[in-house]
Amino acid sequence: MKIIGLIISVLTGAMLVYAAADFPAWSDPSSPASTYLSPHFIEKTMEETSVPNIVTAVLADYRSFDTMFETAVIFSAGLVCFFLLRTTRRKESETETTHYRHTLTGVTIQIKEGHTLPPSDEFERIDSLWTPSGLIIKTSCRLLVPFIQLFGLYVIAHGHYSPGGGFQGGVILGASIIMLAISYDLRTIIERISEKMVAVLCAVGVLIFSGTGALCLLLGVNFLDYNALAPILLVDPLTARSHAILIVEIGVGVAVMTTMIWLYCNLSSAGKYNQGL
Amino acid sequence: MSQQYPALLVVVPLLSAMIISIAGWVNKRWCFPIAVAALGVAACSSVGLLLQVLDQGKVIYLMGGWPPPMGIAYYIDHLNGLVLPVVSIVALLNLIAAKKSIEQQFPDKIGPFYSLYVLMVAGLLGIVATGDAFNLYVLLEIAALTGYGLLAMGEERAPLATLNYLYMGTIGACFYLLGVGYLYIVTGSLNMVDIAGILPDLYQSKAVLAAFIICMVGVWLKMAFFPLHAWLPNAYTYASSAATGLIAPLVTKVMIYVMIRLMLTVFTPAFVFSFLNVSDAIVWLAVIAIVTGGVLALAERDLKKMLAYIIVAEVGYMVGGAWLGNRDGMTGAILHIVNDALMTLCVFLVVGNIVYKVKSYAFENLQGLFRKMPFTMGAFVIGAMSIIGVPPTCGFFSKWYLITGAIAAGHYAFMAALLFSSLVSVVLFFRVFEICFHEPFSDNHGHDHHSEAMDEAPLSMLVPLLIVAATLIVVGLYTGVIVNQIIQFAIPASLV
Amino acid sequence: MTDLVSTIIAKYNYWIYITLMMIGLYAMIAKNNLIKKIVGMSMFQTAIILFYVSIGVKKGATIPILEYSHGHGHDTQLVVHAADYVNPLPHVLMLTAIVVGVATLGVALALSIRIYDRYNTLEEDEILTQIREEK
Amino acid sequence: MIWQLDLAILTLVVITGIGALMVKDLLGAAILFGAYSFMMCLLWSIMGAVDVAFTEASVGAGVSAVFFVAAVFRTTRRTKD
Amino acid sequence: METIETITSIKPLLAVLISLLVVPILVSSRTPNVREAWTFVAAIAKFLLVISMLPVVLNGAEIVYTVAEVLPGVAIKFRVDAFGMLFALVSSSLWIVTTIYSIGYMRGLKEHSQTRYFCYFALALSATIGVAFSANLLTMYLFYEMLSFATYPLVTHHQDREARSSGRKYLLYIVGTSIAFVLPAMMISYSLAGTLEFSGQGFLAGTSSKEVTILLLVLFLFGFAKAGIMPFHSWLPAAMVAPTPVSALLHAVAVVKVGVFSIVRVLTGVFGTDLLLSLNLGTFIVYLASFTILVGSLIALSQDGLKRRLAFSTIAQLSYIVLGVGLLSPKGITGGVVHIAMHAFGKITLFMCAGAIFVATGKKNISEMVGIGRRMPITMTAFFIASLSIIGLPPCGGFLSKWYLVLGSLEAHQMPILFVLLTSSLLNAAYFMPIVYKAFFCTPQEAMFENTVQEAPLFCVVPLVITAIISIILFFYPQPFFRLADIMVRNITGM
Repeated sequence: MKIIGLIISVLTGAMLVYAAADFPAWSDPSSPASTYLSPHFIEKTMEETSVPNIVTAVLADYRSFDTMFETAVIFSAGLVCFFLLRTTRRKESETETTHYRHTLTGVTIQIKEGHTLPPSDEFERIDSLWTPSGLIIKTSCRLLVPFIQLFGLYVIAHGHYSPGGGFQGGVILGASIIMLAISYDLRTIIERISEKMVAVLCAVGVLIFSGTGALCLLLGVNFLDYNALAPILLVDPLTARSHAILIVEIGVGVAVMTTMIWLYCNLSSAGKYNQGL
Repeated sequence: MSQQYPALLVVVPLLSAMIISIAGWVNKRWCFPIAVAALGVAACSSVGLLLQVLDQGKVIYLMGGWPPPMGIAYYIDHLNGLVLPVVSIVALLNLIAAKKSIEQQFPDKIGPFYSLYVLMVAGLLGIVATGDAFNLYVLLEIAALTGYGLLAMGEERAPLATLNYLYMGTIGACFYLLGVGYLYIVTGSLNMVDIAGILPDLYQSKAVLAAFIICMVGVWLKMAFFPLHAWLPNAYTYASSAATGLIAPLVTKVMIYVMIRLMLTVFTPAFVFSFLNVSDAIVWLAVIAIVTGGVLALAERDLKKMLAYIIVAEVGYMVGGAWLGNRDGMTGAILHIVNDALMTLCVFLVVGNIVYKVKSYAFENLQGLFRKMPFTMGAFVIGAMSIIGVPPTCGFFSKWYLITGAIAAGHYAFMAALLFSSLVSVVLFFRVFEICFHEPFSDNHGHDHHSEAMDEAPLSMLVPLLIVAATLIVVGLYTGVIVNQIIQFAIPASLV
Repeated sequence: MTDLVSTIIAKYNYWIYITLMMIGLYAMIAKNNLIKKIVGMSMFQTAIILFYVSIGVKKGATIPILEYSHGHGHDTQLVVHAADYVNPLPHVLMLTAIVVGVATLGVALALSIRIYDRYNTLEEDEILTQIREEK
Repeated sequence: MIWQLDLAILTLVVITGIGALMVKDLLGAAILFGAYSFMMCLLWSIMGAVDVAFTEASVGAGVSAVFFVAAVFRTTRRTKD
Repeated sequence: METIETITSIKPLLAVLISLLVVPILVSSRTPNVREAWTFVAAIAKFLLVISMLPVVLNGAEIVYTVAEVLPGVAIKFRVDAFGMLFALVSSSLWIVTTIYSIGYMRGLKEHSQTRYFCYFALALSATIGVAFSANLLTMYLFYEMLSFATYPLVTHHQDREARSSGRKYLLYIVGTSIAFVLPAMMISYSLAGTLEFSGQGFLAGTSSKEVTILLLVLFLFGFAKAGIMPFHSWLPAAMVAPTPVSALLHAVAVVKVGVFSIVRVLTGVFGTDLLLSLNLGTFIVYLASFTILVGSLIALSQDGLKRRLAFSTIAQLSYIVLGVGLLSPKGITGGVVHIAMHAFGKITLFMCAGAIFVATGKKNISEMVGIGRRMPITMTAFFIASLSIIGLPPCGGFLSKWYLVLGSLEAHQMPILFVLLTSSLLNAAYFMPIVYKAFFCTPQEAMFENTVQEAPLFCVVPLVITAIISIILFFYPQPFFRLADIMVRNITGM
């Protein structure tokens, strides 16, 4: 297998090297890629969409159809992970053992299934494999998370003017929650954001995007032609484009954030949702 | 609304996939009706599109109102006008047929399953409809990802088989993406028609050649063309029957469509057949694919894997036909996309019914099925006849065009391979029929034979199956119409 | 000789991308461990992203954000020269490709967890031996 | 753009990439892969692709690495190659 | 050459479909009586439809109906001409007889799955009529294949190991040859001529080189393996595991005759007599057929199983037809074509006799049938008449066709053929007459049966009596068949 792999990759590489000889020189301003389509985008974006970040404009307007499916790809990844991993029923052989720690002494005890711990404030439930107890980590994460989330919101909202947008912002928001899940434990997160909410929000995010497009369609123009939204948003058509881009970016953000959480929950608990990383 | 068909085609399934996903958390009973409605709308709009294409030629739809090459446009011509209804109708029929087995197999994951299913159909329809090379990649990935999910939920070995498929599929898609990148670097455009307009000046460029080769290899990987077919049989065999019913008929066929689209529209026949001189080699590969597929199928002792290897052989038919470099061969390849999708659906629905009732598809468990499930087996016979290529089932007519193409191109090995494959199919299917018909043996000269009563699959599985079986014959009889009214216009006049 | 060197230097981004791609491809085919294969797959994808980003580079150009139109008054007199900004289109495409990459990664990892649950190993040869023994 | 820096990072990308594949511990591979992604992200930001770099920083170096670690945690660190 | 008047009518399609239409009724009917009544109705309706077209054809006109144009220049199309009419007449009339016989036989033996049996019987008849009325090679191929598959469940009716292996052999030969030989030959012809429509003078003339023509001829001759030309004959004895009515109709009439019918059609309609004459290919066909005739007859001599002996006799007799057409002389073609009818009536009688014996006594082998004439005099008398017809002795129909074959070989100046015909007639006599002799004239000690008359059920006996009588009648009134053959010969020779 190693030899076959070597041969195939060398062959591919050789062909690519051979073809690269015909490429325009690197960073050549007069290459076809830089002279054919991109000038239009660079020069007309402001006029046509009033969004200074060309990447955002192209992403969410000129090629918004791509981006819509990109969001759908992310959604389907979350859904596939859920579909593959999530187990609601346990195998017969497995009995669940829950672990508790006595907060004062640090003694850990196991409780077999069927038994219960007498109600007491002195015990906290912990994971069997991983017992995060670092006070420093917990506290600093707790302090950091609001700022990270604020930054994430900024990235989404400010995507028109600076690098970033729904996708990056969504990942940051998702990462903040994942960070919380790592520093505390998975249960804490699931108590705050239920699985159902994550799953529904994920679909809602994509729905916001495609729904915006479908709304244009209902208003009598082509799919995703944001101009038609002007009467609804109460602005002129050009600004409507800019606003609509914000709307879809929010949709992307919601979808991506929740998918990241969903993926993490499923992967780190192998679909059992009892204990995570 | 009629000018919005191209958008409805893709958007309605996409939106409903989300709604189904939400409905799955609220009330599972809503999922199936929404899915059927969504695919119904898609099927209606695809048929509407076909009628529009027949009426006015090409239909162009600008996504977001941006004119190409700035924005993404959907181009519907006779080629994808023909393939779209096939994809949507096959998906719809399988969805209806699969309802019971989905409920049987994934009782607590109905929502995600339908959602993935509909999303995958949206992806496949998008691949066929799009006129943008990069958009095709995105849709390819959406169809692939959802496909992995659907395929991996099956028997114990399904995840491993699917992971292998995932590796291969990712390499394939990445190769395609790389090829598009090569095209972009030399042309600066992503729109297929636009690229085709720029390319003729660049035929000498090594980058264009490399782009073509990389794209083709990528697409071949995804369609499981001969040396790259290893992932297919396992992935299809161990999956649930609801998933294979969708994926086996459509994915390879859609990839063949992509190949033909690249050959005809993007690179144009002038480049593919006249400038490059590789047709012969690829037809030979197709010959090997057909023969290997047949021989490997002979070695299998279970129905689903046997059919999976037949798909490998069928892919050889279509690739070979498309690469013969003449009109008849191309006609045969395009016609076979339609026919093969239908007949693969037919046989896989049969497998679905058998699995639903017998819980197995190994040969030794198929005994006495003719008595037990006469209608299912009747449809199986028709499907088998079509794969063998017996008139008036549709399989014969595409084979006819492929063979005429082979004769016209003087490629007698390809013709021999097609005939060989027909003969092998006879052996393959009659081996199954013998088991279903004769066994279990009784010594009393067959007099007290098969006392078991009839035990057919439920109506909701049977009716779609019978519709498909009837369609095989109807399509066969209307071959003349399909070829003269549609396929003839799908092939550029430059290809003689 | 100088010719060769200048060619190499002029396109070294391309050479690096090809190298990375070869490494990724080799890992996907030859590695035995499923997770290693997934790492290879991700490298393969990023290599292609590198290629695309390299297409977009333009000498003497800056990032594709029109800086002097900050705020909401779109000044109509504003003239933008295409040569001043790098090509934004590959960036857009690659945003999508990255997303696809992470989605594939998630699915692949989910599959490998399923496989580990079943066979208790991630080595392909060990899994295949187990399958053969079961038969 | 400083080409020396560019070259140095490109080399680092290759080194971390090979390292991620060579190391005999999957957790190490996951972390090295994160480093690889981060190098990639630097490279792209040098090339002016800020949005792509931003995304890669958050996805490749961030979330992907976490996913890898999560998966390794759920399976095993052991690897033969 | 005179132009042939054509009439468009849906009747040929109806004649084909009528038996398909009754299949759902057969499946859904619960009681055997209703089921058999419907089969009977279908058989008669089919026969009447065929008969209703007879006057038109006798007037020299043709009936044409196009179903669908499936390929450029090729349609699924029916055309009723004299030759097809002759064949349709024979097979549809014999279906009625066989239906009666089937009822008697199947009930007599209490066979299982009778509904399936009647359904596939009807399907097979559809296909046979379809072949008879097809206007082009594609349509013919369609129905030819349909017949192959429709008869498979009939051949393997018993569903035991023997049936399975015979069925395998049957399919291997029949479907294998048709896909491996006929299909490519058809494709090559199509790519050469651009059409597949049968025409009086053939459509290949002037389009192909000599080598290609020879190749095509060989492919077609061996491709239609149903005709049992050696070496592709051994499916026929194997298929004798089927219930006797199946053997009777399908292996003495429908299947094998479809094979020779197809060969004759292709020789006249695709190649055309002129092309074959100009390349002197007739001789090749004739010698091939002669070989099959002699070898088939010799093997028949050594068979003990009655049905197997009849099977080899069939193989030999079929080649008479091919031989007749291969002579390429008007008289020879007439003889060959009429032999389709004459042999059909004779052979079906023989098979039905074999079946009747099996139903009444359970005996299959000739060596066990000594003295059976005393027990089943009617059956054995019919057997005697039919064997006279096959041997070619007056006063039976077989004499006339053989006479024309002799005339034809004289006309074509093929003296060796005369010798072949003579020898084979002697061989025919040698393998039939001992049976009859042993049946009637044996010493009481030798007799294996008690000396009481005990015939098979009435349903079994009546049909074979009818066909035996028809064999005799055909000697005196052969006009319809000869007129049809004449029209056909006029068409193909242009005279």
